[in-house]
Amino acid sequence: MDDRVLLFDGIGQDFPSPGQRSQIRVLDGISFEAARGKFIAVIGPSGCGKSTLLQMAAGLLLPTRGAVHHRGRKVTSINTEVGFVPQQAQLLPWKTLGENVELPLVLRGVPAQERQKRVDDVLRSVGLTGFEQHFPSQLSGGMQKRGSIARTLVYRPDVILMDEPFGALDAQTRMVMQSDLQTLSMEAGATVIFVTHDITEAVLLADNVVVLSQRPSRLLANIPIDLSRPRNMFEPFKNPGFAAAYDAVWTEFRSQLQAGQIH
Amino acid sequence: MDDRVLLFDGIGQDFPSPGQRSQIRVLDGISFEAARGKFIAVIGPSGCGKSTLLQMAAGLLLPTRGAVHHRGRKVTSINTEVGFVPQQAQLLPWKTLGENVELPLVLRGVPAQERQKRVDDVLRSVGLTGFEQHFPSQLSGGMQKRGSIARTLVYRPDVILMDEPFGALDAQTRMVMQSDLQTLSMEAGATVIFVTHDITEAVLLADNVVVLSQRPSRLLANIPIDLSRPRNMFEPFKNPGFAAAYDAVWTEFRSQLQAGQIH
Amino acid sequence: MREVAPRSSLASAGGGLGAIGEKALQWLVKLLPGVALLIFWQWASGRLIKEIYVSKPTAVVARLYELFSSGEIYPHLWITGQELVLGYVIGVAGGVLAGYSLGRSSRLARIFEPYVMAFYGIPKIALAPLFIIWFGIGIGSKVALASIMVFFLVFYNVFAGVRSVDRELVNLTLIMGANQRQLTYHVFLPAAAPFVMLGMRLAIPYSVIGVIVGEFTSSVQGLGLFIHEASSTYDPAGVFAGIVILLGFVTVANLIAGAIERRLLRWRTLSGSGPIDA
Amino acid sequence: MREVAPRSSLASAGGGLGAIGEKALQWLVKLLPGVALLIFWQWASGRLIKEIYVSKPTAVVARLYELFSSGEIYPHLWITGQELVLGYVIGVAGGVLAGYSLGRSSRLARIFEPYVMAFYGIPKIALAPLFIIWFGIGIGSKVALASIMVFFLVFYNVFAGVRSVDRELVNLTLIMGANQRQLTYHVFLPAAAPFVMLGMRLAIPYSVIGVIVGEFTSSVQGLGLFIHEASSTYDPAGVFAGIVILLGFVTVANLIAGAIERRLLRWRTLSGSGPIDA
Amino acid sequence: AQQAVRIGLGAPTLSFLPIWSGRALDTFKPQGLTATVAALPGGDASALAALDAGDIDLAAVGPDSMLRAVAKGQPFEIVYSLMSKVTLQLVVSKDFLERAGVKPTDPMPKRLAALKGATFGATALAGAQEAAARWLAAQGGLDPKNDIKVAQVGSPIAIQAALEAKRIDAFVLSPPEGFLAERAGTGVVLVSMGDEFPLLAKQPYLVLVAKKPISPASSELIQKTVNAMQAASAAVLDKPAEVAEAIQKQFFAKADPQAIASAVKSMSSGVAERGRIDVEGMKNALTFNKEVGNNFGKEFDAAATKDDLWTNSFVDAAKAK
Ligand SMILES: Nc1ncnc2c1ncn2[C@@H]1O[C@H](COP(=O)(O)OP(=O)(O)OP(=O)(O)O)[C@@H](O)[C@H]1O
Ligand SMILES: Nc1ncnc2c1ncn2[C@@H]1O[C@H](COP(=O)(O)OP(=O)(O)OP(=O)(O)O)[C@@H](O)[C@H]1O
Ligand SMILES: [Mg+2]
Ligand SMILES: [Mg+2]
Repeated sequence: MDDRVLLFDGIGQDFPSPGQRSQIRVLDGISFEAARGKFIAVIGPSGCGKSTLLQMAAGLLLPTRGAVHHRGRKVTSINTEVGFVPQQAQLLPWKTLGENVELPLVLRGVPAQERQKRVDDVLRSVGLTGFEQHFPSQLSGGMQKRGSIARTLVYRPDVILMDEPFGALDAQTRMVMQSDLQTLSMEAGATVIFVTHDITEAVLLADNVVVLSQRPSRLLANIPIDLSRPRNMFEPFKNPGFAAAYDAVWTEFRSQLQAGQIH
Repeated sequence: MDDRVLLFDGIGQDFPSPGQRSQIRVLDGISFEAARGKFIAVIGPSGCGKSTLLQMAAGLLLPTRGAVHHRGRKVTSINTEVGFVPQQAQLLPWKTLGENVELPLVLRGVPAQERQKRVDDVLRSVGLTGFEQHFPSQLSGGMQKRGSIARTLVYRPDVILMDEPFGALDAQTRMVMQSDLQTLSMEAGATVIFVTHDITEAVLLADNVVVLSQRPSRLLANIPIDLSRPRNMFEPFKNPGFAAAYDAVWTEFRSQLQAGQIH
Repeated sequence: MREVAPRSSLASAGGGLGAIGEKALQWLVKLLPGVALLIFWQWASGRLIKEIYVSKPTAVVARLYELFSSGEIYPHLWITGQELVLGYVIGVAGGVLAGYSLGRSSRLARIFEPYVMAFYGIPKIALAPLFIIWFGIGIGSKVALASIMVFFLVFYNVFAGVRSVDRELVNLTLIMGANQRQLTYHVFLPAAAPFVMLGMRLAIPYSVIGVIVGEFTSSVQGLGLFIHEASSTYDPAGVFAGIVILLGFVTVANLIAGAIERRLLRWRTLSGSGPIDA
Repeated sequence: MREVAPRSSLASAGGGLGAIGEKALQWLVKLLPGVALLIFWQWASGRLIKEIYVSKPTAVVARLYELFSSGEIYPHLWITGQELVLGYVIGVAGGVLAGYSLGRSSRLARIFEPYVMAFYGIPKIALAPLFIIWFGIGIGSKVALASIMVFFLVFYNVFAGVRSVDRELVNLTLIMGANQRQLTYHVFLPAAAPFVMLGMRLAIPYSVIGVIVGEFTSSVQGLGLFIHEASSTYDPAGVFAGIVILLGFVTVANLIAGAIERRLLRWRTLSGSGPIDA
Repeated sequence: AQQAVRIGLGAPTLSFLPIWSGRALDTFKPQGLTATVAALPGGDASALAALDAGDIDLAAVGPDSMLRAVAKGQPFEIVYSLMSKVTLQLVVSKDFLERAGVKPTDPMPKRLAALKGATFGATALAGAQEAAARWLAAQGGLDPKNDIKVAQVGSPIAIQAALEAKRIDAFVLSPPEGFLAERAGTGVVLVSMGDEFPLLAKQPYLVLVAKKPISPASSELIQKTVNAMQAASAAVLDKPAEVAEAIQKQFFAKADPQAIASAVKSMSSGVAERGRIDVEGMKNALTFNKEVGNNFGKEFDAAATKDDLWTNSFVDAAKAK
C-alpha cells in the first residue's frame, strides 16, 4: 500500500468575490504530502487558506484545481476515514458534553459499556471530568474547544485533521495537551495534519512544517524537523536542536512580511 | 471624578451545576481595579472565569456576590459606555463585514461620510481592506475576529473589554495589531481590560497583569509591569526589563500547576 | 452564553411562603384578561349585541352543565375526539415525512414544492363532493380534511426547519461516520426541532378547524354538527358551549405541546437564544 | 462555512448553449409531475369518477377561455383580489406587530399567548352570523376572516422567530449603543427573518382560504361565490376554473415571496445553513 | 333612476322559483328596480342575520327559521310567500328501492314504511329537509327519531355524490335534484310531497321576510319587489317552458335543460297564489311544523298573527293596482 496517507496535489482554490465580477484566488498550487504516522504542521498568515486546505482533505470542499488523494484515492465526497477538529468547536448544542463526545462511538456502534469508559478517559485527558452534563453553551470557549478535540480523539481515527486546536488554551493546559497529542500520535501511529499560529508549537510537534504565504497562497517551504522523540513540551528550548529548527521556520515565515504591514 | 474607571469589588459567581443539586463556584472574591488610561491584562487557566468577569463589566451578568463599579456607579444593567470584543467574533451574520463595522457608528448617528472614512481606516488597520462586501461566513476565523475588533475600535469607546482578541492570529499579524492597540491606548487614553492566554502578550501590553487561579478562581496576583512605553512588540526581549517581568508572571501562573496535570 | 442578570431573582424564588404567594400572583395576572373578557362579555351580551348572536357566559355555563349532566354531548365528544386525534396524528406524520424528504433533497424540493403550495391553496371546501365520494360521510372525511390541513402546516415548518440546519454540523457528523438514519436522529431532528414544534403547535387549532369544517360539510354526529344545529335552531348558548368545549381541547393540547417543547428545547433556554426582555 | 463541493458544477453553468439546454431540462422536470397529473385527470374523469364531480382539464380550459373572453369573471376577480390583498396585508401587519411585542416581552407572552392560541382555535365558520352582523355581507367580512387566519400564522411564526434570536448578538448590539428601534431593525428583524418569511408564505394560501370561506358564507360577488354558484348550477368546469384561478393567485404570490425570501436570506445560503443534499 | 333592492338567498337553489324567473325575465325593471341577489350559503340563519344588520332588504328563507327567530324576539315579518306548496321530493337510490322491494307506484303507506333503516342526506340538519324526512317516516308508521338516520351533507351536489357513492340511501330536496338523480340513473323520485299530501299542498314554504318596523321608504321598495315577483309568478304560470328556458340559459347554462324544464313545470303550481298567504295556509304550516317536532319555544296562532308575523297588505295592494 501507498505510504502516503494524504497527498495534496497542486491544490488551487478560487472563491467568488462579493461585489466584484472576478474571483479571489486563495490557494495557488499547493503540493505536499503526509506519510503514514507523520505529524505535519501547517502555518501561514491569517486568511491564507489553511482551514480551506483541511476542509478539502475532509472532502467538504472540492478544490478548483488539483486534487487531494487519501491513500491513493481521490477525495471527491465526504471523507469518513479522517477525524476533523474544526476551527470553531462546533459541538452539537442540543447534546451535553458527554453526549457530544460519545456521539462518534454511538455512530460506530460501540457497545454502551465501552463507550462510557472511553468517554471518561478522553474527558479526563482533556481536563473536562465533571462537566459531562453541561451543555456546550454552559462551557467556556476553551472548554468547548477541548470538548471538540475529545470528540475526535475518542474514536481514534487513523488520520486527524486539526484546525488550531490549542489556540484558545492557556499556556499550561496547552503544554499538557500537546504532550498528550504527541504520545497519542507516537503510540497509535496516527497521521496528523495540524494548523497552528504558534511556531513553537509547530516545531515541537511536527515532523514537517508546511509554511504558506499570503493570499494567493503558495507553499513557501516544507521544513523537516529532525528532533528526536519524545520531545519535551514543557521546556521547548531543552530539546536539542530546537532553537535551530525554530529559526529555520521563523525565517521562512517572516520573509514575506518584512514591511511590518499586515498585507 | 474618581480615577478608577472600573472597579471589581469582591466578585463571586456561582453557576447552577447540571445534574447536581449544588452550584459550581466559578469566581471567588476577585477584587482589582483599572485606573483611567491603564491597560490591564487578565490571565488564568481555561475555564477559570475570565470571560465571566468581562461579561460582568459589560453588565451582561450580575455577580452572585460583590459588584462591578464603573466610574463609581454600580453596574446593574447593560453597560453602554464600554466597548466589548467577545471571545467568539459574533459578527451579525446578515450584514457584510463593512456593514458590521459601520453598525456602531450608525447606532450613534455618525453622518454617512464620516462613517465611510472611519470604517475604511479601521479596516485598513486590521488588514481587512477589500473584504467590505464579504459576509462573515465568507471570512476565515482570524478575519472574523479582526472584524470584531474593528467593530469595537471604530467608535473609540473610553473603556475597552477584550476577550482573547489576538488568539486566532498568526504571530506576524498579531504583533502588528498589538502595536496598533498600544498606540491607540496611549494616544486616546483608553482604558483596556484584556483577557489573554499568552504571557508574552500580557507582559508586553499591560500596566498590570491580573493572574487568576483554577476554579474556584481567586486572584493569585496583580503584578505591575513597569516597562517604559512605547514598547517594542516585534522583539519582546529587546524591551529592557522584559525578561524579569515575564518571569514574575510565569512564576505566579505556573505555581499552582506544578503537577503537570490540568487540574 | 449566559443568562442576563437573572440571578437577582434567585433569592425570591427560593423563599418558601413568599414564593408560593408569587406563583399565585402570577396565575392571577394570567387569568385577569380572561376574567375581564368574561365580565365584558356578560355585560355586552344583550346590550351591545343581541343575545341571539352572542349568548351570555352564564347562559353558556348553564347550557354546558345541561349538556354534560344529560349526557347529550358525550357521543358528539367521542366522535369529534377520535377525528381530532386521528387527523392530527396522520397529518403530523405525513407532514414530518414529506417535509423532511423535501428539506433534505433540494432537487425534490425544486420539483415538488410548488405543487405542494398549489394544492395547499385549493379551497378544500369546494371539493366537498369529492371528499364524500372518497371518504364517506362518516369519520373518514373529517379525518381526511383535518389531516390535510395539519399536513400542510407541519410540512412547511419541517421543510423550513430542515433547510435551516447548520451545514457544518451536518458535515462534521458525516465525517464522524453517521449514516442517514443517524444523521436524521442526531442532527436534523434536534436542529429542526424549533420549527417542527412550531408547526405542531400551529397545527393544533387547524386540526380542530378541519374537523369542524368537515362536520359542517357532512356528518352524522360530532361537535361541529352540534354547533351547526344549535346555530340554525337559534340556540346561541349551545353554539358557544360547543365552542368552549373546542377551546378546551385546544388549550389542553397546547399545554401538552408546550411542556414537550420546553423539554425538547431545554438546551436553547440555557444557551443565549432564550427570550429576551430587553 | 463554505459550500459543499458545488464548484464542480460551475463549468457547466458557465457554458453558453449547454447551460440553456440544461435550464430547459430543469423546467421540463419541474413541469413533468403537473403534466402527468393533468393527463391522468383527463383520463380518469368520466371513467373513474363522474364528470359532474371533477370535470375534465380540457373542459376547464374551455370554460376559462369563455370566462375571460366574455369578461364575466372580471368583476369577481376584482372583488376577490381586493379582499385577498387587504386581508393579507392587514393580517401580516397585525401578526408581525403582535408577534414581535409578545416575542420581545416574555411577561406579556406568558399572559397573552394562551389566549391567542385559544382564539385561534375557535372555528370561525361557526361564527358566520356574527361576522355578518359585524362586518356585513360585503368585502368587510371576507377581509376580516382572511386577515384573522393570516394573523395567527404570522403571529406565531414571528413570535417563535423573535424568541429564537441569539441573545448574545442582542446584548452586543445593546452595548454598542442601540436603542429599541435600532435593535429591532438591525438585529431582531433580520434574525427572525427565516421565521417571518415562513409565516408570510404559509399565510398566502390561508388568505385565499379565508376569503373563499367568507364568500361561501355570504357574498354578492367574488370568486368564492362564483365557485359556489357554479357548483349549485351544475357547472363543474366552472368550479374547477375558479379553483385554477385561485391556484394562479397562490402560485404567483408564492413566486414573489420566494424571490423576496431569496434576497433577504441571501446571507444564509452563503453560510453553512443552506439546503443539503447529503 | 333605478332603485336597488337587495335580496338575500339562503341557498341558491331552483326552489326559489319566482326569484329566478324574475331575474331571468327581469320583471324588476318595469318597477324601476335593479335586483341584487346576495348568496348566503351560510343558511337561513345567515340570511336573517344579514337582514337584521341591514345588509339586505329582504331575506328569502323558509318560514320555520323565520318563526324560530321571531320566537327569540327578532322583529321580522313575512311579506310574500314565494312558494305556497312544499316542493320537496323524496328521492331514494335504486339500490335501496330494490332492497326494500317497493315501486313508486305502490300505495303511499307501503312506500313510506319501506324507509325503515334508511340514511338520509340533508344540506343542513335541523332544517326543512330533516323535518320532512322524519315527518315522512312518521306518516309511514315508523318511529321518526330512531327508524331513520339523517346526516348532514353540505351541498346538493355533495348529496348527489353521496347517493351515488352509496353513502346515503335517500334525500329530500326540491327539483331538479330528483330529476337529475333519475337521469343519472342513481335514484328515483319516490314521493313528491307537495303533490301527494294535502297538508303540504297549501302552505307558505318559502317566504320573503322584511325587518320591522317597515318605513314608508322600504314599504315602497317592498311593494315594487312584490309587484315584480307577481309578474314573475304570472310568467311561470303562463308560459312555463319559455321561463324555464330563460332561467336555464342565464343561470343554469351548464345544467341539463330538460331537468330544469321538468323542475319548473313540477313546481309551477306552487306560485299559483301569487304570494298570497291565507290563514288556512299559515295554519297548515304551523301544523306541519308541530308534526315534525319543531319547537319554537312559543305558540303561534295563525289568525291572530296576521299583520304582525305575516301580512298580505303588499300582495293585496299589488292586486288593487
Ligand atoms: N465562501 C467564501 N466566499 C468567499 N471567500 C471565501 C469563502 N470562504 C473562504 N473565503 C476566503 O478564503 C480565504 C481563506 O480562508 P481560510 O478560512 O482557509 O483561512 P485560514 O488560513 O484558515 O485563516 P485563519 O487563520 O484566519 O483561520 C479567506 O480570505 C476568505 O475570505
Ligand atoms: N450558564 C452556565 N451554567 C453553568 N456553568 C457555566 C455557565 N456559564 C459558564 N459556566 C462555567 O463558568 C466557568 C467559567 O467560564 P468562562 O467562560 O468565564 O471561562 P474563561 O476563563 O473565559 O475560559 P476560557 O479561557 O476557556 O475562555 C466554566 O467552568 C463554565 O463551565
Ligand atoms: Mg482558519
Ligand atoms: Mg473565555
